[in-house]
Formats: sequence, C-alpha cells, structure tokens
Amino acid sequence: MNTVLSALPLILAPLLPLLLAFPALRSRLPRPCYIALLPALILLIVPPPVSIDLPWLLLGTGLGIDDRAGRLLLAMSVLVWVAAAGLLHSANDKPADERLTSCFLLTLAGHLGAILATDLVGFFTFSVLMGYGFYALLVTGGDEGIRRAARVYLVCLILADLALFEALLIAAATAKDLGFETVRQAMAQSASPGLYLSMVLAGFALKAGVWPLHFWLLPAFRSSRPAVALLLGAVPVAIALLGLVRWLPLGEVRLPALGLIIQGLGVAAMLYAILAGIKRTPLTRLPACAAIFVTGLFTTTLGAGLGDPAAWSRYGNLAYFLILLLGLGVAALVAAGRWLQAGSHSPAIPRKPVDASVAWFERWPGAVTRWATQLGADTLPRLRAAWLAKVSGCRRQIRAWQRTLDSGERFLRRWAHAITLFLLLGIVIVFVGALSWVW
Amino acid sequence: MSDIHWPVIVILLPLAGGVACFLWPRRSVLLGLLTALGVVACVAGLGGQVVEQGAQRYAVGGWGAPLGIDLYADGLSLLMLTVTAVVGLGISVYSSGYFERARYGQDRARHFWPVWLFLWTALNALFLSADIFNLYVTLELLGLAAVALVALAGGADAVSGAMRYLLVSLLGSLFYLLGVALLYHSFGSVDIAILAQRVEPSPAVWAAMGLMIVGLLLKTALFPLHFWLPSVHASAPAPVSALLSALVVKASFYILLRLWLEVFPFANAALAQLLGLLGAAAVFWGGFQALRQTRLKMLIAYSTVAQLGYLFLAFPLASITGWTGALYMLLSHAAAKTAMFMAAGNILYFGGHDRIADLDRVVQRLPLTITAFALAGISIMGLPPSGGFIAKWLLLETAIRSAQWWWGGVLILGGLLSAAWVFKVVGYAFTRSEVPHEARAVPATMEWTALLMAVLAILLGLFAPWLLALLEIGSPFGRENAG
Amino acid sequence: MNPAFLYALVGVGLFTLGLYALIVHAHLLRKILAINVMASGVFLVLVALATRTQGAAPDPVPHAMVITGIVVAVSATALALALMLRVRAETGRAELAEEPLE
Amino acid sequence: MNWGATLPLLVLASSLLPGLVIFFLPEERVATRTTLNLAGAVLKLVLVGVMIWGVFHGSHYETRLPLLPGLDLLLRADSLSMLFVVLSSILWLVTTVYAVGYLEGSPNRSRFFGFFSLCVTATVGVALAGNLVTFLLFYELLTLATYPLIVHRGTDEARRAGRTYLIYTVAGGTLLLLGTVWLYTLTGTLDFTARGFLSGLDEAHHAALIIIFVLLIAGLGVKAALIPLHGWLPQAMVAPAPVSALLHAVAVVKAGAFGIVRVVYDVYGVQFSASLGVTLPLAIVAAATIIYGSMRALFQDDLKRRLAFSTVSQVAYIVLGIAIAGPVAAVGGLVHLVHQGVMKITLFFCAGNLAETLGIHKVSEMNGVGRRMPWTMVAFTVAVFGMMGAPPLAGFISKWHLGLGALDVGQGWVIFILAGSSLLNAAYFLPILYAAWFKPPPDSWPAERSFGRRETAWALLAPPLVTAFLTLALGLLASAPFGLLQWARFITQLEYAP
Repeated sequence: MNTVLSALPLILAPLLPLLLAFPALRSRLPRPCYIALLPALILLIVPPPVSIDLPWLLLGTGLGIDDRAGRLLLAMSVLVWVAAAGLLHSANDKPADERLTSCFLLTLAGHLGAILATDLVGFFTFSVLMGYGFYALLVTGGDEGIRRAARVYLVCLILADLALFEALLIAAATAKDLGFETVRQAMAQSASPGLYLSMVLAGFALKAGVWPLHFWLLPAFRSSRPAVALLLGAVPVAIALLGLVRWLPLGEVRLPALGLIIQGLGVAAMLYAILAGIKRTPLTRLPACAAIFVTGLFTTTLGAGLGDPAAWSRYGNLAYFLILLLGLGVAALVAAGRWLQAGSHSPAIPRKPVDASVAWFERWPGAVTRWATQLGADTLPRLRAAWLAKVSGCRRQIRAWQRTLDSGERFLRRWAHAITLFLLLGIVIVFVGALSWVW
Repeated sequence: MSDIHWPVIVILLPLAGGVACFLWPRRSVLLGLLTALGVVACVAGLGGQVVEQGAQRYAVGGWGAPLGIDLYADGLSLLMLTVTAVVGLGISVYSSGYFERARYGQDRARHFWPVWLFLWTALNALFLSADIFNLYVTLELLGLAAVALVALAGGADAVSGAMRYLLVSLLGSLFYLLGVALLYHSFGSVDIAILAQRVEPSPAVWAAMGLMIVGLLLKTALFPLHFWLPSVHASAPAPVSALLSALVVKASFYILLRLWLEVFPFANAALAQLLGLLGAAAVFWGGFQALRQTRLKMLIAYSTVAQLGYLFLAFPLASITGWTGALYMLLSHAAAKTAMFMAAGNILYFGGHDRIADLDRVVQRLPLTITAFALAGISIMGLPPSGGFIAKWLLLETAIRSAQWWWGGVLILGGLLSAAWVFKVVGYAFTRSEVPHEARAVPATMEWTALLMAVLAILLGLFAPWLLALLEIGSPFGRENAG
Repeated sequence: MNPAFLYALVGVGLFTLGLYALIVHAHLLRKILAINVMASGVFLVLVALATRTQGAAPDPVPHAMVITGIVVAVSATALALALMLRVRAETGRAELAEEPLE
Repeated sequence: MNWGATLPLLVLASSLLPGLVIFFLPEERVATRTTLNLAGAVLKLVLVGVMIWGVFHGSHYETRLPLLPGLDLLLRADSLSMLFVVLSSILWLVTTVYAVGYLEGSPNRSRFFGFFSLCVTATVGVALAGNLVTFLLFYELLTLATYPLIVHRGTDEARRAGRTYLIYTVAGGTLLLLGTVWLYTLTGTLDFTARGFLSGLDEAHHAALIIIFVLLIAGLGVKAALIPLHGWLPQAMVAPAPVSALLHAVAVVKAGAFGIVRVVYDVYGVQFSASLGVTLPLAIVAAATIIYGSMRALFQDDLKRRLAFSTVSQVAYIVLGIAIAGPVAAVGGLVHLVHQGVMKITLFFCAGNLAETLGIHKVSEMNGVGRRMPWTMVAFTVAVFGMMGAPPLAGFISKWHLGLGALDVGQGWVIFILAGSSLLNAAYFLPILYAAWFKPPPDSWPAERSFGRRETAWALLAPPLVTAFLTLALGLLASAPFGLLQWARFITQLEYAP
C-alpha cells in the first residue's frame, strides 16, 4: 500500500503536467500551472527511497528518487517553476495564451521526468520532450532576435539528441541494461569508451550551451520573456549538466588527457564569462554571463573528475551543488534584473536584424542547411536531367526504329513482296527435294 | 453412354444445325443457340468418354485406316474441341444480340447462322481428323466459311479483306496439299498414325515438310506472313473477328503441331530455332505495331499477331512442358481474344467508332465492357492469376530449364509490350470527359458475354492442373524424356 | 526418269507458274485463274505420283483425293468469283487496293 | 473443408466480396456502400483476431489450391504474415472511415471503393502468401488494383502518374516473375520456409542464386521504392489522400518491403544470404535510399511530395534492418514495417485534411494552420516526431533496434546513416511544424470549407487522431507483453535461433 501511495506521485509528477498540456483537460482548472507542480511537491515530502519499475514502458524504464542530490534538484526545480509560473502570465501586454501554457507544461513534464528518470532511455526521452517544449516556449510570441536564438537552439538540440542517441546505442550494446549505475560500470570496464564519452560530452555540451557552444544562450537571455529567461538556467542548462553527471562513468575511469582538455575549456569559459560580464554590462546580460561562468566551473570540476577518479569521489557532490547554484542563481538574477528594470518601460533590447555581430561560427547551422539545399536541389536534379537527356536520345532512336518498322510493315503489306520473298524458300525446297529424289 | 459415337455426333450436329438454319432462316437465332448448346453437351459427352477410356479412334462407316476416314480423339483434340465449344457458345450468344439489330438487318443475320455453324462443323472435323488429307479438306472448308463470314460485314473494307483472305487461304491450302501428295507418294498412306510409323527422313519428306509448313504458317499468319491478318480481322464483324482470332488461326497451328510431333519428329533443331525466331519476331513486331495503332480493332488484330508468335516459341524448346505451355497460351488467348473483340464490338456498336483517342466517352458508359477488356488484357499480359500467366510460367520454366533463356526474354518483353497497349486503352476509362455522346444501347447479352469470356480467361489460371491432366490423355506430346 | 515423274514435274511447274501469276497480277480474275492453275498443278502431281512402283497398277486413293480436291476448288472458285463481283461493286475496281497504314 | 483451411480464404473474402458487390452498386446508394465497406473491414478485423488467437495457441491455418502440377497456391498464417495482416486490416478500417469522409460527394465512388477493397484483398493476400508464386499473384493483383486508384481523378497529371506507376511496377513484376521461375527450376519448390530452402543447393548454383536474388530484390524494390526504382512514388501523389495513405503506409510500398523480408528470410535465409554476400550491398542500397530520399524531401514545397520522399527514405529502414543480418536489427526492421505504416498514414491523413478543409497543398501555405486546425496538427506533430525517431514514439523503437543491431554485428557505419537521416528528417519536418504553430495565419485560406464549430468533419479527424495515438502507444508500450516487439523477436528467433 505504501509503495502504491509513494509511486503515485512519482508517476504523476511528469504525467500530470503532460495531461494538463492538453487545453481541453485544464480548461476548468484554476491555475493549472501550479496544480501540475503538486505531485512533485508531494514527492518532496515522501520518505526516501521511492522508485518504480516500468518494464512494459518503452524499452523498459523506471522512475525513482533515491539520493539526496536528486531530492535537492527536485526542490530547486519546484522552486524555479513556481516562480516562472508566477511570471508566466503576469506580462502586462499579453492576454493569457493557451499555447504558452501548454508549452510551459510540456517542458515541465519533461524536466521533472528527466530528474526522476533512473535509466538512460528515460532520461533521454524526457529530456527530448523538455528540449522541444522549451524550444516552443522560447519561440512563442518572440521577436526576430529570439527566433534566431531559438533556431540555433533547435539545431543544437537536434544534433545533441543525435549524439546522445548514438551514445545510448553504444551503451545498450555494452551494458546489459540501461540503469545509470550499470552503464557507468560497463563503460568503465569497456575496452573502448572513447566514442561513448565523446558522444555524451558533445551531446550535453550542445544542450547546455557550454562555451564555446554557448552562442544561443546570449540572445535567448537578452530577449525572451522573463518567465522563460528565469527557466533558462534551471531547465536546459541544468538538466544537461545533470545528464553529464549521470551518463559519464565518473569516478570509475581515469582519463587524464581528456580531463585536462575539459578543464582547460572550463577555465576558458570562466575567463570568457568574466570578460564578457565586465566589458559590456546591460543588466540582461548578467544572468547569461553567470550561467556561462557556472557552467565553466562545472566543466572544470568534471574535467578534474575525469582525470582523477579519487578526486571525483571526494568532490563529486560539488557538481550537484553547482547545478543547484546554476538553476537558482540564474533564476534569482533574472528575477532581480526584472525587479530592477520594473520602472524603465523600454527593455532597450537592440533589435538588430541578422548582422555582422553574429560570429562566423554562429552561422554554421544556416550554412549546413544551405549546403544541403544546394546539394540536393542542384546536384540531384542536374544528374537526373543529364540522365533524362540520354533517355530522350534513346527516345529519338526508338522513333527512328518505329519509322523503320512502319516502312517494313508497308513493304509487307504489298503482299506480293512478302510471299515472293518467303515462299521462294518453299519452292527451292520443292525443287531441291524433287531433284534429289530423282537421283 | 460409352458406346455412343460421340465423335461423329460432334461433327454432324453443327452441320445439321447449319442446314436447319439455312432452311428456316426466321428461326435461325433459336436454332443456332440450341445447336450451340447441343454441341457443348456432345463435346462434354465425348470428353467423358475420352477421360474414361483414353484416346478414342473411330472408323467412320467401319472402313478403317488406310482406305476409310478415321476420327481420332486424344487429349489434344479434346482440348481444342472444348475451346471451340466454349468459345463457340459464347460467340453464338453474343451474335444473337449483335446481328439482331437494325444495322445488321435481318438479311445478314440469316446468312450468319448457317455459315457459322458450317464453320463450327469444319473446326470440329478438323480437330478430330486422323489423316492429313482429311485435314486438308476440313482446312479448306474452314477457310471458305471464314471468308464468307468476313464478307458478311459488307462495305469495301470487309469485302476486300475477305477477298484477300480467300486468296491467302487457298494459297496456303494448295501448298499443304502439295506436301500431302509428296508424303502419300513416299509412304502410301495419309493416316497420321501410320505415317508416324513409316516415316523416315528423305528428300521428298523434307520437301513435303517445307511445303506443308509454309502453307500452314501462311494460314497461321506467323510473321512475316501475317500481312493479311490485321486488316481482315479488323474489318470483319465483331463476333467473326473473335472467331477468326480465337479459333480459325489456331486450327492451322493445330495441324502444324500434329505434323511436327508425329510425322516430322526428325525435324532438325535449326528449323525449330528458325520457327522460334520468327515467333519472337512476331511477338515484337505485333507488339510494337499494336502499340502504334489508332483504331481499337486494328490494335487487337496486331496483338493476335504477337500472341501467335508465342505459340511458336515452343518449337525450339521442344519439351512436354513447352508444348503444354504453348497449348495453354492458345487456350487462354482464345478466351481472352474473344472477349477483347467482343468488347471492341460493343464499343463500336455503342459509339459507332473505335478510334482509340476518342474512346473515353464511350468506355465510361460501358463499364462491363471495359472491365471485360481489362480482364482479358490481364490474361494477354500474362499477369497472375490468368491462363496467360500459367502459359507464360510453363514456357518460361522450360526456357530456363533447357538453358535457352533468351526465349524467356522474348516472353518477358512481349508481356511488357502487351501491358503497354492494354493500359493505353484501359487508361481511357479513367479520364474525365463530360462530352455527351450519341449512343445506342448495347444489349445486355453482348456486354455479359464479353465479360464472361474474359472471366473465363482469368479462371483458366486457376484450373490448370485439371486441364493439363486432360491434355495428357493419349500423351500427344510423347513421354517425358525428350525435354 | 519415267513419264509419271515427268507429269509430276510438269505439275510442280504449273504450281510455280500459278504462284508467279498470283503474285504478279493485280486483277482479281487473273489471280483467281492463277489459283486454279496452281490447283491443277497439284492435282497433276497427285495423279502422276499414284504409280508408286514401276509397272504396277496405279493406286486409286490419290484419284479419289483429286476428285475431292476438284470439288473443293470449284466451290472455292465460285466463292472467289462472287466476292470479286462484290469487290467491284463496292470499290469500282476488280483489284485489291493497297491499304493505307494507319 | 476444415476451419484451418477456410479461415485464410475467409479473411481474403471479407474484403473481396464487398468489393465486388460495390462495383455494381449505383453511385447514389451511399449508405449501403458505406455499410458494406465498414462491415467488411470490421469482419476482417474479427477474423484476423481469431486467426491471431489460433496462431498463438498453435493452430495452423493453411489453404492449398493446386495451380500447376507440383506447384500450389498456398495461403498460410505464420508469425511474419500475421504482422502484416494485422497492420493492414487495422489500417484498412481506419482508412475506410477516412475515405468515406474524404470522398463525400465526389463522382465515381463505387468504382473507387471497389478497387479500394480489391487493393486491400491483394495486400492481405501478399501477407498470407505461403510461397513465392502466391506472393507473385497477389503482388501483381495489387499493381492492377492500385492503378485505378492512382488515376482516379482522371486528370492528365493523374494519368501520367498512373502510366509511370505502371511502367515501374509492371516491369518490376516481370523481374520478379523471372526470378521466381528461375528459382523454381533450380529447386522445384517455392514454399516459404524459415531460414530459407536454398542453403542445401549445390555450390555450382550460387552464381545463379545471386542473380536471382538481384532479380527478386529489383522486382520488389520497385514497390518498396528503393533507389533508383523510386521514381513512381512521388508522382503517384496526385491520387486522393486516402489512396496515398494506403499506398504509402499499407499496401504498395509495404508489400515491396514485406516481400524483401520474405525473400531474405524465408527463401534464402539470412545466414545463407549473408554467406552469398548479398546482404551488404542490399544494406548499402537501403542506406543510400534513406539518405537520398531525405535529401529530396528537403526541397519539395508540395506537402504530399515531401511526404512521398520521406516514405522513400523511411521504408528503406525496413530493408536496412533486414539486410544488416543480425537479430536485433531485424527486430527493428520488422517493427518499423508497422511503425512506419502507422506514422505515415497519420501524416497523409493530416495532409488530406488540410487539402480538403482549407485547400492547402503546399508547405508554404501552412503558416499558422495550427491555430485553425489544432487537433489535426497535433496528430501531425506526433507523427513527425515519431518519424524523426524522438522518444517515446514508435519511430524511436525502430531506430533504437536498428542502431543497436548494427552495433551488434559490427556495422557501426549504420548508426551514422541513422543519425544523418534523423538530421535530415528534422530539417524537412520541423520547418513545417514551425510554420504551422508559430507563424501568424494568413487572412484567408486558399479554399476553406466550414464545418461549424469543429475544425473539420469527424470522419476526417478521427482517423488521424487514432493513428497518432497508436504511434504513441506503439512506442510507449513497446515492451509490454504480447506487444509488437515481442512478436518481432519471436519472428527473428525463428530465423536466428541456433
């Protein structure tokens, strides 16, 4: 009985927001965004450990919350989401937008699910849901700048999901099931974890906007609505970092070279964040720089952990702390920024069109699309055209053949010719036959 | 039952019917239909006898082989008789609608029935004949009756066609007769069974073989001797076209087959290859020409040229499966082509023209007819499940087994060609045309007969084992060791 | 080389001659005549070859065949002539026009 | 005649007979026609249910009719055929409902539904065929039954498309026939047997067997739209939407793919084909098709054409799964047979709804359509994510097994193909979603029809919602007992068990 009672909020935590995302199901409910958070809130007070196995679901998955870190993360999420829900519809210029609420709830479902997932597939599934939901949240009612940011985010998201899918496959081929712990062990013992590691790192780095893959973060912070900006840290970035912690065989492998590179990247990210933060400081930029900075810090920790398993087992919890810090800190900064800005009516967002300020490396998603477009739209039909030209040559030839056939038929229609030609054969046979018969 | 002289009855009944129709023209439709039913029943009786007691030899008047006339019925004859009976019944029913109307006046209807029944007599006699001279006589009778039927349509085209057909037919028969003379001189008999025992290669036999084959090829319209066929088949009245395509050209092929199998078993491989080659040429030539026609009946006639080509592919393959395949092709082609010409007849009847480009307005108001055409087309293309498919399968199997795959290639490409022209026509059933069209109602019998014949062509694909077992009676193709 | 064989050769000659005429002449009457000549040739061959062995009495069967053949040929000729008249009535000429290829 | 021999015939007859009756129904008897259609579809579903129950409890359903001496027409229900039968009978029911709604008031409906029923009969026949010659029979019947559906509209464009279709499929059927006959002359039997019936053949015949394999696959590849034999598929888009749905999801394309599965599994046997060295080239062709189809789909503005090229790409997954020649990948290929059907039929239903309700045919006209027709677009969105392989939808399960299977047998390159395909899928599908949901709608739609308060007619809306729900359920419940995945594993075990 107890297990059922504790399992119920566990299932409902992602399921309820998912259901409420359908407008029809929430039309009679007051404040659906808060109601959707209730199961998660209840989950916080259910005594640990709580878990449930769902072997029939998907490829066999489960939900659970066992460690203190998970609980803290959940608490942080609930807090941030409550704050965001409060800001969601308070925007003075917009009437309540149904679609916005739906996107909000979808993202919430994905987010909670990802935190509660106990295996790779579950985590992946929910983070995909969260990713696309968040994309929709970003883009709903946004201006050109935010759309551009969202587009870049989307491309990053797709690529990240691909990389993670590959990683997932490798993990499945290596480990006997896909629980976090099993995979960690299996990968530690695997002969060649390189591909897995690089896929996981690349995937989550893209999702988290780790420097130097941060280019969607800045415009997103700059121009999205406050509720969304509030979530930016806790939702895409924090979950991606959480993914890193959960998927990588940290504390099990020793990869000093990789660790060093990652540490280097982390340090560079921190430097970049500090410089960017100091150099130009419109208030809206501050949360972004903070996010990049904390991410850099996290990356450094991660690199250290990869380089030295012992260090990870000692300081590993630091990573969780950083994730918490990131989620809460960004939310707090955004909220503060909004409070400070409350008086000044103009958001002073420079509405630049796509311009030179976009660095070359930020333009690659567009370039890839353009390249593929050209490849497909130009090359393939041109090949076909060349081929068709050949075929039409054949057609001309066929026509010539038909003319020949026609004249042949006309020739045969003068039946005299036909019979003469053919029956002469018979006559020859007769005479040859008759003559040889005489002999 | 077993002592009834079915072979004689099968020949005499249509003859009597024909005479009766001639004497009582007013009742000719009724008499004709009754006769047709009777013949079908008699053929069934003969069939029962043959199935029970094996191949039958019957000496007319009790004279016996060297002097008198023998009738012989084995599986092959029985099958040909059955096809004739079934197609004949269909054509009779169809004609009862076709010739009844104003266009073909009472006069023509009066002429049609006796001549058609005489033709049926000639066909039955031909398939039962056991000697080569008798075959000549029946072939000649067949030719004359067919010519008369072609001329029935009236008009310059039909009469010229008939004249041409008559000359060709006589020419072919004379060639054949000359061969008969040489054979008789060499071996002193015209009975096929006796010839089969006595015959041995000699120059005279070679000469006879050459003459007879040429004569028969001319009548069977194998490429390039097909020149007379399209115009004749296209200008005749629809039931007559059906008759010519389905049965008459097959009769001379039947004689050729009999001679080849029994009298000229020593014919060398080169000749067989030549026949096969001509057959292949016919398949392509007929197929291409069919594709290029602008009038429906011409198209169907050219397709007959192509389909006849298939029959000759069995010669180089020369094994029991091959022969069976050719025979099956003959069967299904008979049913399918009858249906097609009937469908074309309906279209002509309804719309007054058979220009392919203007077909859409007509065929969309005759759904049964176009269905018949399409179903028959399926068999002609050799798509499953149809008689044509079984035939194609057997021939293809033989070709691959005997490592002569190129004949298989001919079959395949020929099938594609026929698919092309069939769909060229059938495609018009689906266009959008709202132009109203002056039309005459087509009698239901005509539409349904066409459809039933087409369905028969399809069903042939499902009853193959039964028919093939029938064909084995008296083992006309010899025992399996040749292939 | 006996007389019978000579007759036979003549018969074949007639056949060939008839064939030539059939092909060469356009007028239908000539064509019909040509066919008849050919038929006569064949009959001659049949009759001539009835002597199968030197000196023995000729075989009667071919003669019966020839009679049958003549009957057939007569009826065919009758039909042909009737048709020829119809062709003339329909087209105004007793010739077969070369058909246009459609 | 006993039950076991009758049931397969009944399953066929349940759509054949209504079809034949419908041909003769006058145009205006809508109620009778609809009743007949639906009754046939439901009856078939019930019969198939009985059949599954029987197969599961070890009954054998087998009908034999002699076709030629030594060669039978054979209908047999085995685990693989049941997979396809279930798919087609369920989707037929859905599509029938949809077609009734879609064609309301248009001309020539009796003809349409007659051929529609024939088409399904042929598909079920393809599924139940127990040997190659029976398969060939129904395969050709399918060609013939779909042609009238493609040219149904009767426009010049439709007829051109029909002609192209015929040229491809008739030629393909011919190749298949050639291969079949050749095979028959070598073996004397054509009955499908788990793990093939050819491995005992003499070494000397192996060259011939390779050629036959190529012939068979080319013949089947035409319908499965493997490059370079896919040209007919995008053209066939002129057909009415239910036909496209049927063509792409159930009937034609699937018949080809299913045939390839049959040939590789039950004629050659996977191990034997692998030892002949024919599976790798097949896998490469499939991979090329996947990429090529997606690339072409990128640049189609016509919505249905885009979907068509997407089909080209997606169906090749099935072939790829088979050709990888490993048990796990095979499971992926087999489940994709069903998954692709369910997802693609949803997409086509939605495309049809857009065309029928708003007159939208092009991607560029779809701005803001999500606001006007939210339910349709929800179904569309679910299917799109399924196609991209996003969890937890059906497509993810397929891709998962394909990728895993490829790693399993050491063919890592496949996962890059999968990744590339997903990327391209995203590239040609997501802009549609973006436009539909986030761009502002235009002032007026090209040709709007009003359905009162609902966004469109019920008969048009319910089918895509049902299939979209199936897409979700097939993904979520993949591992459930008696689920699809179990079934596919069972089939592959037959093929791979030692």
